[in-house]
Amino acid sequence: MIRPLEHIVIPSGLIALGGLLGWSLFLAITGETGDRLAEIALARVPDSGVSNPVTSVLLNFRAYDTLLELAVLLTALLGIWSLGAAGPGFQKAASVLEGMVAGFVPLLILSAGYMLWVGAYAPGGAFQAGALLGAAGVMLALAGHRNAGLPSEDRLRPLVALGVFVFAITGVLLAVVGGGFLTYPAGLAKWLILIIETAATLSIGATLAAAYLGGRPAPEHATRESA
Amino acid sequence: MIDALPLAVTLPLIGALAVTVWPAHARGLGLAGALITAVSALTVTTEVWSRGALRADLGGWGAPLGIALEADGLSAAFLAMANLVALAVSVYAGGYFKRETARHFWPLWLLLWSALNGLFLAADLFNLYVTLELLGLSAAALGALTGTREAVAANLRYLLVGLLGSMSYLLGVALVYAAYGVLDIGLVAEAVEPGPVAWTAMTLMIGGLILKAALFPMHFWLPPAHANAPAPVSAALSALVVKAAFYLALRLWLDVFAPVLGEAAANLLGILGAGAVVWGSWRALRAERLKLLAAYSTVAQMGYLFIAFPLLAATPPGLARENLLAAVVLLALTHGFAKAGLFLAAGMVQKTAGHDRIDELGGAAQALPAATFAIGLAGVALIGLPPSGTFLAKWMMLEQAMILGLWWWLVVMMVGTLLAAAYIFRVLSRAFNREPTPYRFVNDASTELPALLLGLIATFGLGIAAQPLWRLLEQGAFG
Amino acid sequence: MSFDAWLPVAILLSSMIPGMLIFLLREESHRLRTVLNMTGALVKLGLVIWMIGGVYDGQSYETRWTLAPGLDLVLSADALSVLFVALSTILWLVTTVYAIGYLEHSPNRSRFFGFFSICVSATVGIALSGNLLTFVIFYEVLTLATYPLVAHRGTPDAAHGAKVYLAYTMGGGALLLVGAIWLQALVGPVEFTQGGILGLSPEEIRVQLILIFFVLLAGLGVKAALVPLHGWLPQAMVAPAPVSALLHAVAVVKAGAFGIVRVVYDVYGVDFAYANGLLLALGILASITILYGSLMALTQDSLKKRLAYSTVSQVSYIALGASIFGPIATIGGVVHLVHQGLMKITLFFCAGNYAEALGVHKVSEMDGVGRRMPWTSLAFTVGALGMIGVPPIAGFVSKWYLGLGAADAGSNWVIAVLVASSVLNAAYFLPILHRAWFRPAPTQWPQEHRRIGRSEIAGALLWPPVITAVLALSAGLFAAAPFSPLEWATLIAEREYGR
Amino acid sequence: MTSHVLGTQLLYGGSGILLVLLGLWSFLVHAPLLRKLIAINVMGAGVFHLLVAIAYRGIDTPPDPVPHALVLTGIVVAVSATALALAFGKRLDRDGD
Repeated sequence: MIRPLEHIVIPSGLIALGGLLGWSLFLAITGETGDRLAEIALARVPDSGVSNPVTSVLLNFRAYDTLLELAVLLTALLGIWSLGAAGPGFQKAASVLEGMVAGFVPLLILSAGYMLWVGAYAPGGAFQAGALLGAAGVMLALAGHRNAGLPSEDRLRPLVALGVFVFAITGVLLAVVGGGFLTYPAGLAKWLILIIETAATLSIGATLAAAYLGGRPAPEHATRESA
Repeated sequence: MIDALPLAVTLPLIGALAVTVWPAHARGLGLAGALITAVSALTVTTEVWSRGALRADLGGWGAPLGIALEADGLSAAFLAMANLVALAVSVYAGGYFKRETARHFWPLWLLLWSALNGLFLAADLFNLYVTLELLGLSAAALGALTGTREAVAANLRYLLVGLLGSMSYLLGVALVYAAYGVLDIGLVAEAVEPGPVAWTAMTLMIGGLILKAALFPMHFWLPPAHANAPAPVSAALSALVVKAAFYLALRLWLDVFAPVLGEAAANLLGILGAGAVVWGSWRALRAERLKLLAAYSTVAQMGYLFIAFPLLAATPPGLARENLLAAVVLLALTHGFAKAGLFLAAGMVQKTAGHDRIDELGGAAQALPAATFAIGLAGVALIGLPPSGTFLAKWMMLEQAMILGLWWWLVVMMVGTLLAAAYIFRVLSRAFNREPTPYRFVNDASTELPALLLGLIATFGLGIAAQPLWRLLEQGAFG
Repeated sequence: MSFDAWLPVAILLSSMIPGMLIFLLREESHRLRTVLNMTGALVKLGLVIWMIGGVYDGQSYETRWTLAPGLDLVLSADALSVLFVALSTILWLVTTVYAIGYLEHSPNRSRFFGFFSICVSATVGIALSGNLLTFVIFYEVLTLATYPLVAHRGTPDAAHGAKVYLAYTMGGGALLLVGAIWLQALVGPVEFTQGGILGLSPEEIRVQLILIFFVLLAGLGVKAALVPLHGWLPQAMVAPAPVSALLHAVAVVKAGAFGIVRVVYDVYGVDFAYANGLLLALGILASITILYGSLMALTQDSLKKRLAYSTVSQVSYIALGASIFGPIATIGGVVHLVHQGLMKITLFFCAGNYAEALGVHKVSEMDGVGRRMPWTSLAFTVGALGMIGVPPIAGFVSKWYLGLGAADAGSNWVIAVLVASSVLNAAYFLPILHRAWFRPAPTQWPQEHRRIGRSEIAGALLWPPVITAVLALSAGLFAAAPFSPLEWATLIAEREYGR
Repeated sequence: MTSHVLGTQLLYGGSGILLVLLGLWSFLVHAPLLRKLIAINVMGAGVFHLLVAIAYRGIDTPPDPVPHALVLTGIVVAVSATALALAFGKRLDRDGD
């Protein structure tokens, strides 16, 4: 049976939209746009404190975007927590899986550290590192660790807030000392970016793992029971 | 001197973090955060008032590489309204939420506030996308705080629709970057030239925004989401969040896509607005629950705002157009105050009565004179009766419509006005009954006074003392 | 700013501020509420007397406040506004006294007196409006302030009456708004100016101006209870007696009638209105209303409803006066603004007293009330005879000038309307007087309240009708005295036709 | 700009648009939450595709870092939104039982 809306109206509308988008894209990239921001950005990378251009953009040129983006991540987690407590979790893993997890988790944490460091001059950075940490948490959760290796709620809260906090406070302090919001002084940029990225990595990892649990972590005593 | 612009965004953010870390002190910390946020944002407005448009290049890079925050008269006006309303909502929430819910409310609320201030001050198209998402996520999470199944379902729908809107907006931004190679609003405005690319980008961006602004017929998600949220959240969602989407659409329309516009596009928005006015008002009249009524009335009021587009498009640049624009802003601001007041007062009535079925509200309405007064004052502004700001705004819009010979907008707006009178008085009439005389005018100061104050601002403040708005809006535009 | 510039605002605020404060009072703060009410009323009276002197000397009072570019709130005083202000101020004072007595021990008095004060403030605002925008603002505020008064009792009847009232007045308000905006779009801000502002308007907008006149007339006609827009008035009778008195004599219907006078004289200008046939249309409408109202009054047994239809009829004398070209009829119409107010408020006070003391609500229950309540009935008699037009009571003066003006303008049919209406007035009032004075009292009244002391009813309820009856009588007897309503109306007519 | 770069940009950008359209179609047509959510993510992937395509400037030229950064930011935002939406859905499922 043909449903007119689903089989005729929407597809034809989408085809028309696609044509319009394709045409616009064609005109846009064949137009006189030159290098867009590429050359400007690449030219300023040496002043940014890091040599990886993407990290320069993320943590320096457009650091404010990144700050708000960390806030978005935190919002999602707080929203998830407001919906209720986490479910009971998975049953305890058998010894083979448990052994693998015991091996992989430290490896992931190590890789995360590497990713964080390498981000300064090669692809990598806080998000990639945070994602690895988060993956470690997910792995623990899948293996039946009730709280995905995360600390109790009291200690988890500062951890997930850390990234935004360090970022925002750095911004405000820099404004107070006179440079302007998130304007790194020459020479300090590298270290400030590293500090912010480290805090962000920890927060991102913790947030992703906590979000995977799907609710507020169980209280301490419950954790102990399951462990 | 520290730049006030980033502070207006960062302070609520830091407040949110403090509440996140110490949830046991959520109320105190939250109120403190609310206060300093409002102070910082109002500082921005007064600075714009006295010194003209402000700009802060974050990171010191400047456009096009860095991101800037900018405040001109338009953003300063919306910023002031949003922060005053948010402050009132905060005071109200301090008395409204019990301990457990307060833990969840305050951090999300301050994050939402941060997103609002960020959105009003942003001068970068991609940064706006991030603030839109922050706004959308925090709003949906707050809306579901009642925890009922209806609330969760409605806000999930809201979240998804919001995401779709953001996606459309982001695609528009990508096209803009592809074609013009910049993201700063001012620079994009310089680069834009009429043509299919600009037209498509505009359609995608403004299309995404009207989805978020719940313009008829894309309003379907709004009534259940706003009606099922806790009262202070409903107030913020209806008064501020949808207005923010409207603000952004207006901003893009005026500052970025002005050369691209055709009257046809403006008329389309106007026609949708007219549909919203009639349909939203009608549904509000038929609503059985007070909060649903208020939510449908939001749909109708967003419609009035979009009727401004065809009027603006048809008015040649000059004094008349500036006055018209100011009238539209006045309309939006008054609606913000009034709608928040209405929802806050409705929340008190609902709490006292234990329900919000309009036909059975007699006792509660009679027992809470201050809340009923707040509903009345807010109602006067929502209907557009004098001496409210909406009355002035509608008068100016309609006068301009008549000067242009576009008399049908007058018909639409008068129909909406009469329907609004009908649904508002349907509620107010419940307060006149044979229940015992109330003992006091104000029963619970921390919740009733904010509602009353918002109603007073909408009805008297912006009606009698709206003149400064004109001066504020003269303070330089973007671009 | 000088005191003169503040005077109109001060007059407005003298009732507005007490009103706002009264809302906040606890229900049992009876004494404080009374003090606030009376202080406001007396202060207002003092200020108005001051203003009357000034206006007479040709002093101009104007407060101007810019709401938005092109939209000014203007409060100013000319002879016409002062007449209406004086009327509402005096009658407010009297009605407040009456209301305090009438509502003793009834619920929700803070709410009642709060809106009562706002209502009077709105009326004064209407009177002092210096342009059409200001008029529209206060016209709508009046609607908002009177709705709670009509709904006050909270019974299903009251709710229904209030709903009907609101539907009519909101619709009227919307029409007035449309007309005002349309007019302003054509000719810019519409300031009330003696002689009108449209005399020199270009020919090509003539048709639109005529259309706008009828839109405005429809908007104002709702409150002025012009047939067929009068339906709310009998319904609104459910309100407490002081409210009915206020609605009928001072505030609502008068606001409509006053607006018609303003629009004819100070917006369109009587020459323009005459030349374009607007006056004739208005005259026909007013005449129909006069006759229809009287006929309907004849059929009512409920006393208040009979009075209500009488109002429908009598208020249109004001519009009728405005519709006849010539200063003499203008005097008759304008002075009736005051005269009708004095007489009608007396009648409503008395109706309230009959209901309060004896439970008498119907004409058929009024046998012998004259001997039972002599003072009230005497006041009632003065009011009723005045309405019929018996000299030397005020109503006679109005009708005399209207008739004279009509003869002067050659509109003999208007005289026929006046005569017919007077006959009808007599037909529905005289039977009441006959019952009251010449029929024996029944053995038992419908619902008699215990007497308080020797007087027929509490002083706060007795004095107001007696005072207004005396005023109605004096307005006729001393019509030629300086500062009498008639003299003042003559001043107004001279200034409007000033040439 | 060489035709090689142009062709590559069009190819990848065009497939981005195709993904957007597929996602939009799925969002409009399918009712279940999970499918709508995946649809949104497919759309997002399409937009990111487009941005990455714009960033390409040839084999030997370093790419434009700005769109890359935008995409990274966009991904985190998309992940956050997806997580929240899934939590909503889970809550609904639990209530439904």
